[in-house]
Amino acid sequence: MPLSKPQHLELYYWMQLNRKLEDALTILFRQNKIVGGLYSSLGQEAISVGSAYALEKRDWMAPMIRNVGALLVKGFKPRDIAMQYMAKKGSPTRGKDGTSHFGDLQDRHIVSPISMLGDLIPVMAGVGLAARYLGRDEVAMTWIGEGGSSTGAFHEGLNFAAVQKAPLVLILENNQWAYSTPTYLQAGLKDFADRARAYGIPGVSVDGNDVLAVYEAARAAVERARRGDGPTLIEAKTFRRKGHAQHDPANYVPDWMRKEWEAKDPILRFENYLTAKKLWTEKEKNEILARIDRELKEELAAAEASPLPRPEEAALGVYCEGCHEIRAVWKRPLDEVKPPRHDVAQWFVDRQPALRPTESREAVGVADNPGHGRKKTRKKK
Amino acid sequence: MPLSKPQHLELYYWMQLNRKLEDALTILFRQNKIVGGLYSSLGQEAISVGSAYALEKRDWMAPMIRNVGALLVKGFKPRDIAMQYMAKKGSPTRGKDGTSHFGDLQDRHIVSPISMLGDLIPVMAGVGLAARYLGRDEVAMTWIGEGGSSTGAFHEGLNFAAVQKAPLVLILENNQWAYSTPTYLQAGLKDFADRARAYGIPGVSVDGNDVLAVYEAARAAVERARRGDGPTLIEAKTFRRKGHAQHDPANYVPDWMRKEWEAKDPILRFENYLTAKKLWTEKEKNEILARIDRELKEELAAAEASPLPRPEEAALGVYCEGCHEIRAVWKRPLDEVKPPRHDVAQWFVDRQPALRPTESREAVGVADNPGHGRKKTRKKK
Amino acid sequence: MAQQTFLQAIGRGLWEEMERDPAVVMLGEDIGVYGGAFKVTDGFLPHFGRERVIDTPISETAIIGAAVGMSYLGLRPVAELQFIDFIACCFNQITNFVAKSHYRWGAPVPMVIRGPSGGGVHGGPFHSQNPEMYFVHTPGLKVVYPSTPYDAKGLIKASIRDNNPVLFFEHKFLYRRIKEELPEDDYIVPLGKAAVRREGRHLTLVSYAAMVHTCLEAAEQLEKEDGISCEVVDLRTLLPLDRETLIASLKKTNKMLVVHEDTRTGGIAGEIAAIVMEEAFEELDGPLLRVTSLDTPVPYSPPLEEFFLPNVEKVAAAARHLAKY
Amino acid sequence: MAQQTFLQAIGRGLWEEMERDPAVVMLGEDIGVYGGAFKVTDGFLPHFGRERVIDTPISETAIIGAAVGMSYLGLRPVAELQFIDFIACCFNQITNFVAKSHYRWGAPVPMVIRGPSGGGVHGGPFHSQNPEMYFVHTPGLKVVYPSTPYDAKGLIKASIRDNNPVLFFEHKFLYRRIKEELPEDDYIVPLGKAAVRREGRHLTLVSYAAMVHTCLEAAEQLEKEDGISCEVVDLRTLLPLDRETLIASLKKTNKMLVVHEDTRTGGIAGEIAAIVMEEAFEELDGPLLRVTSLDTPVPYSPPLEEFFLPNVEKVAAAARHLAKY
Ligand SMILES: Cc1ncc(C[n+]2csc(CCOP(=O)(O)OP(=O)(O)O)c2C)c(N)n1
Ligand SMILES: Cc1ncc(C[n+]2csc(CCOP(=O)(O)OP(=O)(O)O)c2C)c(N)n1
Ligand SMILES: [Mg+2]
Ligand SMILES: [Mg+2]
Repeated sequence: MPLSKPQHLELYYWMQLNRKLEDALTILFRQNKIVGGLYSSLGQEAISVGSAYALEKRDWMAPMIRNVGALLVKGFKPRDIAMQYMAKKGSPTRGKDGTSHFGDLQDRHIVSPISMLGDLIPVMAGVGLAARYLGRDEVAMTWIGEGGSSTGAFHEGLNFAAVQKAPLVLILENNQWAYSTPTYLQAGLKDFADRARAYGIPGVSVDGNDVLAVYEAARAAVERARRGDGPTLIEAKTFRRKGHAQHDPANYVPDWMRKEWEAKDPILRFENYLTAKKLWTEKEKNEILARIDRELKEELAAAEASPLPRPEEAALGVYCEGCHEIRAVWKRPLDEVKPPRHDVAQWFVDRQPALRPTESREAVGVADNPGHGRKKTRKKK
Repeated sequence: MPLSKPQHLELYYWMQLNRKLEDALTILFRQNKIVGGLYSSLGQEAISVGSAYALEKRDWMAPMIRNVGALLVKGFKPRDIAMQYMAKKGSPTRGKDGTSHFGDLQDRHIVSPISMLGDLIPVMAGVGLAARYLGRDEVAMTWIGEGGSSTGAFHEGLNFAAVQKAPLVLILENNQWAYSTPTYLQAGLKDFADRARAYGIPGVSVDGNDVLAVYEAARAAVERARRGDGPTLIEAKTFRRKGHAQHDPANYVPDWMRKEWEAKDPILRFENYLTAKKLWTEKEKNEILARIDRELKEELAAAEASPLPRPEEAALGVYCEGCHEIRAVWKRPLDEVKPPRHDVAQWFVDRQPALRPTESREAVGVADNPGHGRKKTRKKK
Repeated sequence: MAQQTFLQAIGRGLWEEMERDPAVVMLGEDIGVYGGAFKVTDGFLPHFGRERVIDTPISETAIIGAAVGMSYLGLRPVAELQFIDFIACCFNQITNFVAKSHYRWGAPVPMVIRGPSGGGVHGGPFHSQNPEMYFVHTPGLKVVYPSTPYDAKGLIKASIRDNNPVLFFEHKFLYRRIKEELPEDDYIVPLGKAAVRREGRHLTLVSYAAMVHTCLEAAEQLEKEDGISCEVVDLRTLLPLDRETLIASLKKTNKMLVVHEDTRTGGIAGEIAAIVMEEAFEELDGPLLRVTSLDTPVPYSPPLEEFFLPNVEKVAAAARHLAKY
Repeated sequence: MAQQTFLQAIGRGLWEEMERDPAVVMLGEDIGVYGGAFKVTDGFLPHFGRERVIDTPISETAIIGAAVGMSYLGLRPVAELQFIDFIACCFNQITNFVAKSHYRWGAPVPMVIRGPSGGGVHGGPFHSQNPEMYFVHTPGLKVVYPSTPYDAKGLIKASIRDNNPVLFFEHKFLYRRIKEELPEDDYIVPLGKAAVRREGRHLTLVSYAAMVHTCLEAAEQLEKEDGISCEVVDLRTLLPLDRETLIASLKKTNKMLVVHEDTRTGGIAGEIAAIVMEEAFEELDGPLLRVTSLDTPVPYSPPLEEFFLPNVEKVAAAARHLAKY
């Protein structure tokens, strides 16, 4: 069903919160209150917000460094993000790590990324497969840059997810730059959605500066995944308006390009849309903006108030000494998985066109593939 | 130009030599004269021979474990392969490594593989790029199984080769099994040639049991690479007639499948073709077979005669103590690379449709991409 | 109960844990229908079903990555590497994602990574490696490398029940060469505890995995031929190391010889030397010495590999030298 | 000539080698137009051209693999890893393809792998690592980790001219913090030779990279405040290790303290302890001790990272303890 008016205003709220939080972080950076580098998603807010908004509360996500918006939509507070960047004791990682490198397995169902690009993709495939095995119809979503799509982990992860039909949605943010590297030195592709063709899964390209377009594509992919039809790759075309990080003036980016894309600002566009479609009044808009200012003031004050961690904490937590036990939560009768399963240890080759001699070319992709296992397996569609 | 009659007979000779050598190795294996496992390319001879036959002497190749035929075509002798398997002192690696894990940088232009699947692809991309830089119009060829195409190295290597337009030809031998794993658990693909679509390079599927089809596809790809138009992925569809290695009875392979593929035996098919097309006489055929028997007797005798290496050699050769200096051989005037080059350190964005705002969708692949560098760059085709 | 090989003991341990806890799942290349390259998981697929015994593509990084994700939902995945040598292909996932997860954000990764390791079977440079030290040097992991069927079964079970990522190395030379009668009951062998395999008075031989048997043989010989009484300590777990047992034995014999099949430079003998210096320097009546493989790749040809590996003669010679000291 | 920073010295060394030999080429992420994340190769693209300064996709395995292939045709590629932490992503290519190439089939791989390493700059767990021991434990590689601009320039040049694969670690804490006047001439610093940075009588501090400066500071303090005279040995090359210099210094001071920024367990201090035991046990008037980072990932927050790292106080304290011994 289409989004309601309040939902439209929520999308706007999240995008603005994303942007204004990053504006505030930039000020903190100039005040040397931020430890290490500061990354910006200026101009890419529609992607983080639109895609994360397509998830249910029970669904899983793993953010990349520019997915501040997704972290907010999925329930982290601006103070959490600010404290991460300021390496405070109160941060979700207690100062052990920074930026978007944090998560929450218990409530928000968020997995922490690491710096190495691509690694999250097989991990989130595993999250999705575990949910399926536990009988939970939960979907896993993560993001990757067009640059990160050159990594081996991207390939192994997405290929594995496709074969296993894992409930995974992968948003490829093509912001046209990987640090200083333009797309044509990253891949010989016009549309990075074509990466999907190597795996026999759908790959779609959307306007990443149109929050509704992103939401709709993500929503469809999430539903597809929940149905059990496997992963989708969504390329969201956009542009990185700041440097790779604060230290980078990005002189390698031509001015005309910056200008053209500033004109396509996703928040401006959505504001015009809301006004044109009469989905809000000036008053409502100002209320949202006022609310954001109010909230951010509080949040940042709380973040600044948090002390730095005590030095000795550095020595703690390398191992889990029964400290934090994650238990498997089943949503299916355990009898369904109780051995013996009597799976037949042989391929259903007679039902494997993929295994027929190759000149009879009616081989099929995994999607309609009965696979091996119990005699009565899923019907071909 | 089409192959001459003698060339047809050469192809036949190589395929038969490949098979009969492996038959002989199987006997040695039963006699416990082989160290470790023995791998077979029974039924896949047309791929190794047809593709390697498309290379010039100056071209480069790196074999995989089932590419005995390619090693023979490119100039190694049956004794070399036999001594590798028997771990003899006279083997190309002096017993340090086995199977097809050997090469020859000086004369035959063959790079040794390692066991880790996929690793050769970036390596051979580098070989091709080095040749181009040195002004040598040499092409690099290597092979990978459909299983190996799931590795991260495959992705990183082929993507890099595509971006750099490296003179690389990659033959993907889809023999439908990766050890015990069928294709549908390896990728959700009907044609593994589709892996190429992720890189914007041509991907073609050919009947891997038709030596002429393989040769023609390989030849075209080699010429394309030599022209400077970049890599090609060729999927050769075939079937692994024996187990993964000698120890594996491959009970997981259905009988009907084995039977159907035995009927498609590449050597038998080529014999019928040669006879039907009157490209040989019974006499010529028998001469070839006799020659092979004669040669193999000699070759294997020589291999068996070689002693095992002296134990102390184990300690030698970890480092190159000026022992073996490979020098760069230039085929272009050094002035062409002499600094200063005055390359402009900025992308030719105005000539980078790939970098235009994305709704103007006329982005292009690397092939027509001027890239960055000197003001006067390659014209767009 | 009948005698069980090292390989069967590991298989039984995995089987019992999967019977006990539906959260235990497996993934790896050819582990299901084929039962694994060495048949460790033979028969698992029909019994436990394809949801729990997952045949993967040739993608070590995906195998480890997926296992991490599964562990985040409370499963206890056991990932098989067809040969441990291929662990190099998922090194990043293991050392950066797995090992640092709990420290960085408190997310435990209860998973086991296991695979056939070690040489002596003429597997050549890529099917014979001992990569354990790469992981002993990586905080956040635990590293286990057993030497007997009893330990192998008890340690694989303990590894699966541990809340931390455990690398479980299985020496393929032992797979079918050693047998042992195993108790019927559901026993485990705790991680982090070494075992004294043989009591002795003159010097301590410290080792693990296949080399423990080499040390025991050497000890026999030394006792008989030279009247040298060797204590043999089997480390069993390499990370965390059981310092207590090491130091206790040194205090008794005052001489220590470390034997490992891993290559020499950067092998665990060095770490033990440093620990001994820190904790028991005064106890040393002679230098801590080491017998190890050569600092080379593992050569393929039998005479080369024999020269490369430690053996009873090399251990005995070093022990005699040290005993005289 | 003006003073040059550590970073400039490396850049100059690379520049001169590329000027000298057209077989030297470079590849890495953002090294060309951008000049590298730390600007080490700033200005190289316009001067040497895009054929020799190759901007790659984000594909460490492809970078190393391609470099290997190039080296097989007689080129001398220098591969940059944007941060050395990402070396985990090409671990397989380096340890299995590169390191074993010459031993297996006599194919030398004259290449250099370089990148910003080490902590102290609040880079967090993935931009601060010291992975050197993984490679010191891999036969077939050489490992260099300089501490001064002079050495950095001389060693990068020697590394490029070496016929073996060399891992060249650049401590990013030193990049812009230390300056030095460098000679005009084309000098190199040979691999495999340590340097005595400071003569001393009572004990030897052994270190490398950034910690050498920590040791020198500690030595000053110890001299002044405690009258303890420390010799400071800078290893410079970790593989092969310069045993001669180590043993010579030990024979002089009879006490040794190893300081490394790398984590403790499996760090190089252990290897040095084993070497000392083997070669100079009788020379020890006290245990070889070590001051190292904690056995944890590198934490992000400044107070945590300071607690994690060795520093002058920790070194001085250990030295005093050892001096008293
Ligand atoms: C495996 C790996 N190699 C290199 C890096 C260093 N690095 C961090 S971000 C980045 C560029 C990423 O570009 P892209 O994936 O397009 O994401 P974007 O920054 O544009 O959002 C690079 C090279 C890394 N994090 N991981
Ligand atoms: C990275 C890596 N993982 C696992 C293996 C173990 N292994 C060797 S061959 C093989 C199957 C290869 O199948 P495929 O690529 O289709 O080649 P084929 O054997 O069919 O010729 C496997 C899994 C390996 N060599 N490398
Ligand atoms: Mg990008
Ligand atoms: Mg295959």
